[in-house]
Amino acid sequence: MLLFRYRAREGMLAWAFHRISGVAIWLFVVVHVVDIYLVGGDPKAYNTILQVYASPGGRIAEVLLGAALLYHALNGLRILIIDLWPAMTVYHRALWYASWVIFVAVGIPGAFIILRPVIGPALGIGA
Amino acid sequence: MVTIDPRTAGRARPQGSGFELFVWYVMRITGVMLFVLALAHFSILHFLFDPSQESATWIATQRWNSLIWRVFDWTLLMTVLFHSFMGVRTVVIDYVHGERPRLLLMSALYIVGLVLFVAGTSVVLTLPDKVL
Amino acid sequence: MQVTLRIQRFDPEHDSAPRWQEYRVDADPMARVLDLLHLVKWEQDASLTFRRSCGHGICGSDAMLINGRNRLACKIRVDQLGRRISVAPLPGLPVVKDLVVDMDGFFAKYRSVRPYLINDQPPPVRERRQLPQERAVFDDTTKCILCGACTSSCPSFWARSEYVGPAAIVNAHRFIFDSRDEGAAERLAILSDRDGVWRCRTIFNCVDACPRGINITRAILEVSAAIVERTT
Amino acid sequence: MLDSGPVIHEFDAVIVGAGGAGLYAALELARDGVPTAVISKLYPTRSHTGAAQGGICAALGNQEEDHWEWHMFDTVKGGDYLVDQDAAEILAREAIETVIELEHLGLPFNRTPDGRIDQRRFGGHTRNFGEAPVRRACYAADRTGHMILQTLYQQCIKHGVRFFDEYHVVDLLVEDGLSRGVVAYRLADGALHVFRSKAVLLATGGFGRMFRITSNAHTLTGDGLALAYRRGVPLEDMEFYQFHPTGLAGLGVLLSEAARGEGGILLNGKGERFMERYAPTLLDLAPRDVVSRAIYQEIRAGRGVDGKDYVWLDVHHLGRAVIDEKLPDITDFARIYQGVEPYTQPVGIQPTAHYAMGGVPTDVTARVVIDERNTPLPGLYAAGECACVSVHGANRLGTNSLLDILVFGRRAGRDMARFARSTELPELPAGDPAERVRGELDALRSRQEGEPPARIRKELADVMMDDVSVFRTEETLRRAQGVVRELKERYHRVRVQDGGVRFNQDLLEVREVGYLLDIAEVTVAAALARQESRGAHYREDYPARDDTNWLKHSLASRSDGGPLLRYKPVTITRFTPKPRTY
Ligand SMILES: Cc1cc2nc3c(=O)[nH]c(=O)nc-3n(C[C@H](O)[C@H](O)[C@H](O)COP(=O)(O)OP(=O)(O)OC[C@H]3O[C@@H](n4cnc5c(N)ncnc54)[C@H](O)[C@@H]3O)c2cc1C
Ligand code: HEM
Ligand code: SF4
Ligand code: F3S
Ligand code: FES
Repeated sequence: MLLFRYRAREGMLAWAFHRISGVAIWLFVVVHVVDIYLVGGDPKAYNTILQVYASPGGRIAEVLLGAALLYHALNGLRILIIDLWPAMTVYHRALWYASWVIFVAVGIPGAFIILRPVIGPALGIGA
Repeated sequence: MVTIDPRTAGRARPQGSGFELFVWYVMRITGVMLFVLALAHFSILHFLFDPSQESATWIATQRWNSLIWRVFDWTLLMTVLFHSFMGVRTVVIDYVHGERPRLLLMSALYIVGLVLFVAGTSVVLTLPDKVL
Repeated sequence: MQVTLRIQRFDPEHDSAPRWQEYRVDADPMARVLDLLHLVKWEQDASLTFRRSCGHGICGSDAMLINGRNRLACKIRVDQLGRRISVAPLPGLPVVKDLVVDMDGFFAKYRSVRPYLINDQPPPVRERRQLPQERAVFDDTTKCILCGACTSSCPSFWARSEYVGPAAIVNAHRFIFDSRDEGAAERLAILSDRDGVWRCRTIFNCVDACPRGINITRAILEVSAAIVERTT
Repeated sequence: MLDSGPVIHEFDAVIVGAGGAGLYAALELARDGVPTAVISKLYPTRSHTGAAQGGICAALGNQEEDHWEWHMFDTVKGGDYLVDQDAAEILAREAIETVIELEHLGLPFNRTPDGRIDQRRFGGHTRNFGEAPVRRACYAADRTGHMILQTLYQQCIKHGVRFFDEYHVVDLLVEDGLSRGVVAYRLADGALHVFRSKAVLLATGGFGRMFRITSNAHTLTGDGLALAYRRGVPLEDMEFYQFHPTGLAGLGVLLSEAARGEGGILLNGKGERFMERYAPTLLDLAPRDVVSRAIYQEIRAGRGVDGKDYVWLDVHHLGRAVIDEKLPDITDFARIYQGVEPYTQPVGIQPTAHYAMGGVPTDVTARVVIDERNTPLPGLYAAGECACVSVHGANRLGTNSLLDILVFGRRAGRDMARFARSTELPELPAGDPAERVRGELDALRSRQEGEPPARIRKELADVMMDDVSVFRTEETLRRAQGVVRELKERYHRVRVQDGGVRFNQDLLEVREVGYLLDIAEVTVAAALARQESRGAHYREDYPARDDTNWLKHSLASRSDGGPLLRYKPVTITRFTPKPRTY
């Protein structure tokens, strides 16, 4: 497949991640609307699902979801900036790196908060 | 010798319906909205609260007891549905070739979108009364 | 220095699929890939087929996939690539033979955007006036040599070959923003169709590939903006 | 394979070559409603017209007073008075309307602050018959030729011209003194196509590939000249070939005159500013032929860089601002092709084979003429670098070639339209019109043993560069004559390695070597005969210009014993020959 034969640079990676994260979040949204529907239809089942969210595996999945959302949101913003202001095309790489800086700055603490119940005891911080 | 009308040399003029422009535009508007709504939603449910504290009752009594939050979540739902389904539509146009498979997939996509729209809306509208 | 050149070969009369062939050549580090191809063709294997003409980056004949990126063979040196160099035809276009691809579709898309001045007013006796700042608006897009490096590097184009592609949009831009031209509405209508500008996902492969240094994405976005402005 | 019969097309006009000359003619015909085909061995936008940077001259007077008479004078003097002055007058007069029309067609010229076409200075163009430099060159950044080529191609698309891209014309159909069409080989599938046509225009460009170091494209192999020559048309003034002083060492890629115009200087291997010795007043800005000769003398005296065959062009003292703004192409080329940084380092340069003043003889309506009395060959036209009108005489001025291809390309188109309306479609020669070329191509293809063509091509380029370039003597020319004859002999045993039919470039390249050999032979013969020095033709054994015996054009026709030389007078109307000093 051509996508793998071409040596990607920043712009292409940014797009590939954007697309992958977009589709991943979409899949989650589909599931999520269904589970919200259960709140009304079958609250018990819903509560069980919430258990899954709260489990260690669920928390890791949430971190991944959050990462996808955060990346997609930041890069989406980058695309919007470039769209609205075509002169910014010159700085598209810088903007991408900037979005990674924010991603790390926000994402690491965020992941920590979500994972605290899982990794907290191991680190001795408590849940 | 065929005479060629200079103005049509090359590709015939395609019929732009304006739909693509509409999608492009709304993708961007919903994108901005989602930047606020989706990130806020995620932060509230994961950073302010934690799934371990949440339950169906909690949602019905705490979160959706005020109109503001219902409006918020309903807006989020609409925005995300439009944005993500139109996003996936782009992906389908890109990778699914052939008229029939594409038509099938697109129809499925739109139907699922519609179902989710109805389901989601009904939950947001009716949920608190049901649970209480 | 010794260079290993891997070339994707395809002989339509004998091969059912492209195959890779390796050649060892003794090359000056300052030599260009085009020189290496000539070395192979003139000294080892005369059947190796590729297009080239000017030899210095102005005719657009020899765009190809070199070490995984689209470039002009006459504009990239051995010392920029290393001892192992792979050369393949432009991706996403039908291969005719070896490194030669079928460019007819590419040119048809170029023609589809009305790439010529449209102005039905009778011209004045002398030149039409155009201020330097009016000309500056489309200066960048007049540089295009129609090499195809951009369009064939674009993942949107690979995914959907109906996409009109960056090169055609660049050439539409060149006229849409020319103060002497009156065909902008017509071109914008063409470009706002499903396979027009909206297929661009701002991937920037085109900009990285363009041997003329054209800011293609910017041109595309300016065209999108013009469509938005006109319709809303 | 090649056995199926040829495909036959019928057009009122057929144009061979899609450079500036061919496209302007095609546009003129299409606007006139004449069914026209353009056949080109390259996609039109790949033509070498696109490589021209400097500009195109016309006495518009947008920047300062200027008159077409001044332009005409400069052209005549620049050509060392071998110019046909009736043609030069047309060139200088029609330059103005041609450039204005280009603007109307959409060409994005650089502009003056009030929006008119901007003009700048260029070597050899002067005010008031040689008084001082004048701003006459119209330009579009450093890509004037590119913009001309694009604009004309775009207009041809607009007007529905039929293009046959990647078709090599391999034969002209001339019978009983009448042009009847051409035979072309379609690269994609190896099929032969016969184009039956009332009028045929040759616009195939130059043949710099005859020399080792050249600014010309790999595909400039003199096809049009050789094909006409093989069909009995003489070639005019072939001894005049221009070498541009500043080609990138080893490659020949052109560095524009602007480098020296802005103050760049030439240095030899010892770091001496050698032009002080050759042209004490004009120094590095002396005319192209003078500077090229000076560089060659330094090299021959062992003062090239490291004793090699190149010298330095130094611009570093101009400062980054000037270099960036005024000389972008030079910095670009030097960085890419030599890995040199012109801000701080000198660039290696050597004279590079650049432009053919000679070619297929034509009259001022671009009709091909076949003898001293200018008898036309009905239906056959030539324009552009492959033609010789002659507006360049013994040496072309910068910017005059783009002008030539357009003015006479346009005239060709007009006269072809007139001719096409006045005549019937000619009969094709009886039998299979493609038979002759088919035989030649099949012979090449079927030969199992033989020498690879690359070697012959290389030896030809070497001998032409070493013995028939800037300096010539009886001795070097005789030597070259021997070598070319031997190469022609060997060419009969050359072998094509690629036996396929689809996109068989190998086959066509072998054919191109054959064209080069034919015209190299003519060049050498004409140079050997001309016992004087004039413009680009410099004979060390006859260093002076000799108007008494040699103020005449040479015409070389093909014969079994080699080229046969005849001469025709130069047309002189306004300016009588004077010594050429600057
Ligand atoms: C680097 C460079 C810079 C220059 N700068 C300037 C300048 O600043 N100003 C100026 O006035 N002049 C300049 N010149 C000279 C000028 O550009 C050329 O002389 C001129 O462009 C020639 O145009 P043409 O139309 O005759 O041929 P070309 O543009 O060379 O076109 C030849 C055409 O013939 C076709 N062809 C050839 N053989 C065949 C065949 N067998 N069958 C079918 N088709 C064939 C080719 O495909 C091509 O389309 C420059 C030249 C060079 C090399
Ligand atoms: C949070 C803020 C978000 C922003 C700012 C944003 C922005 C964008 C933008 C600008 C695009 C268009 C990209 C392009 O045209 O190249 C896009 C595409 C897309 N978005 Fe979002 N988005 C956000 C959230 C989401 C969410 C929550 C989802 C999923 C539920 C999503 C799914 C998609 C998909 C599937 C695409 C199509 C991807 C593609 O075409 O490559 N987005 N987004
Ligand atoms: S825009 Fe650049 S890459 Fe694309 S065809 Fe033109 S010159 Fe080539
Ligand atoms: S690579 Fe393709 S997606 Fe747009 S920015 Fe360039 S055209
Ligand atoms: S050969 Fe002309 S661009 Fe490379």
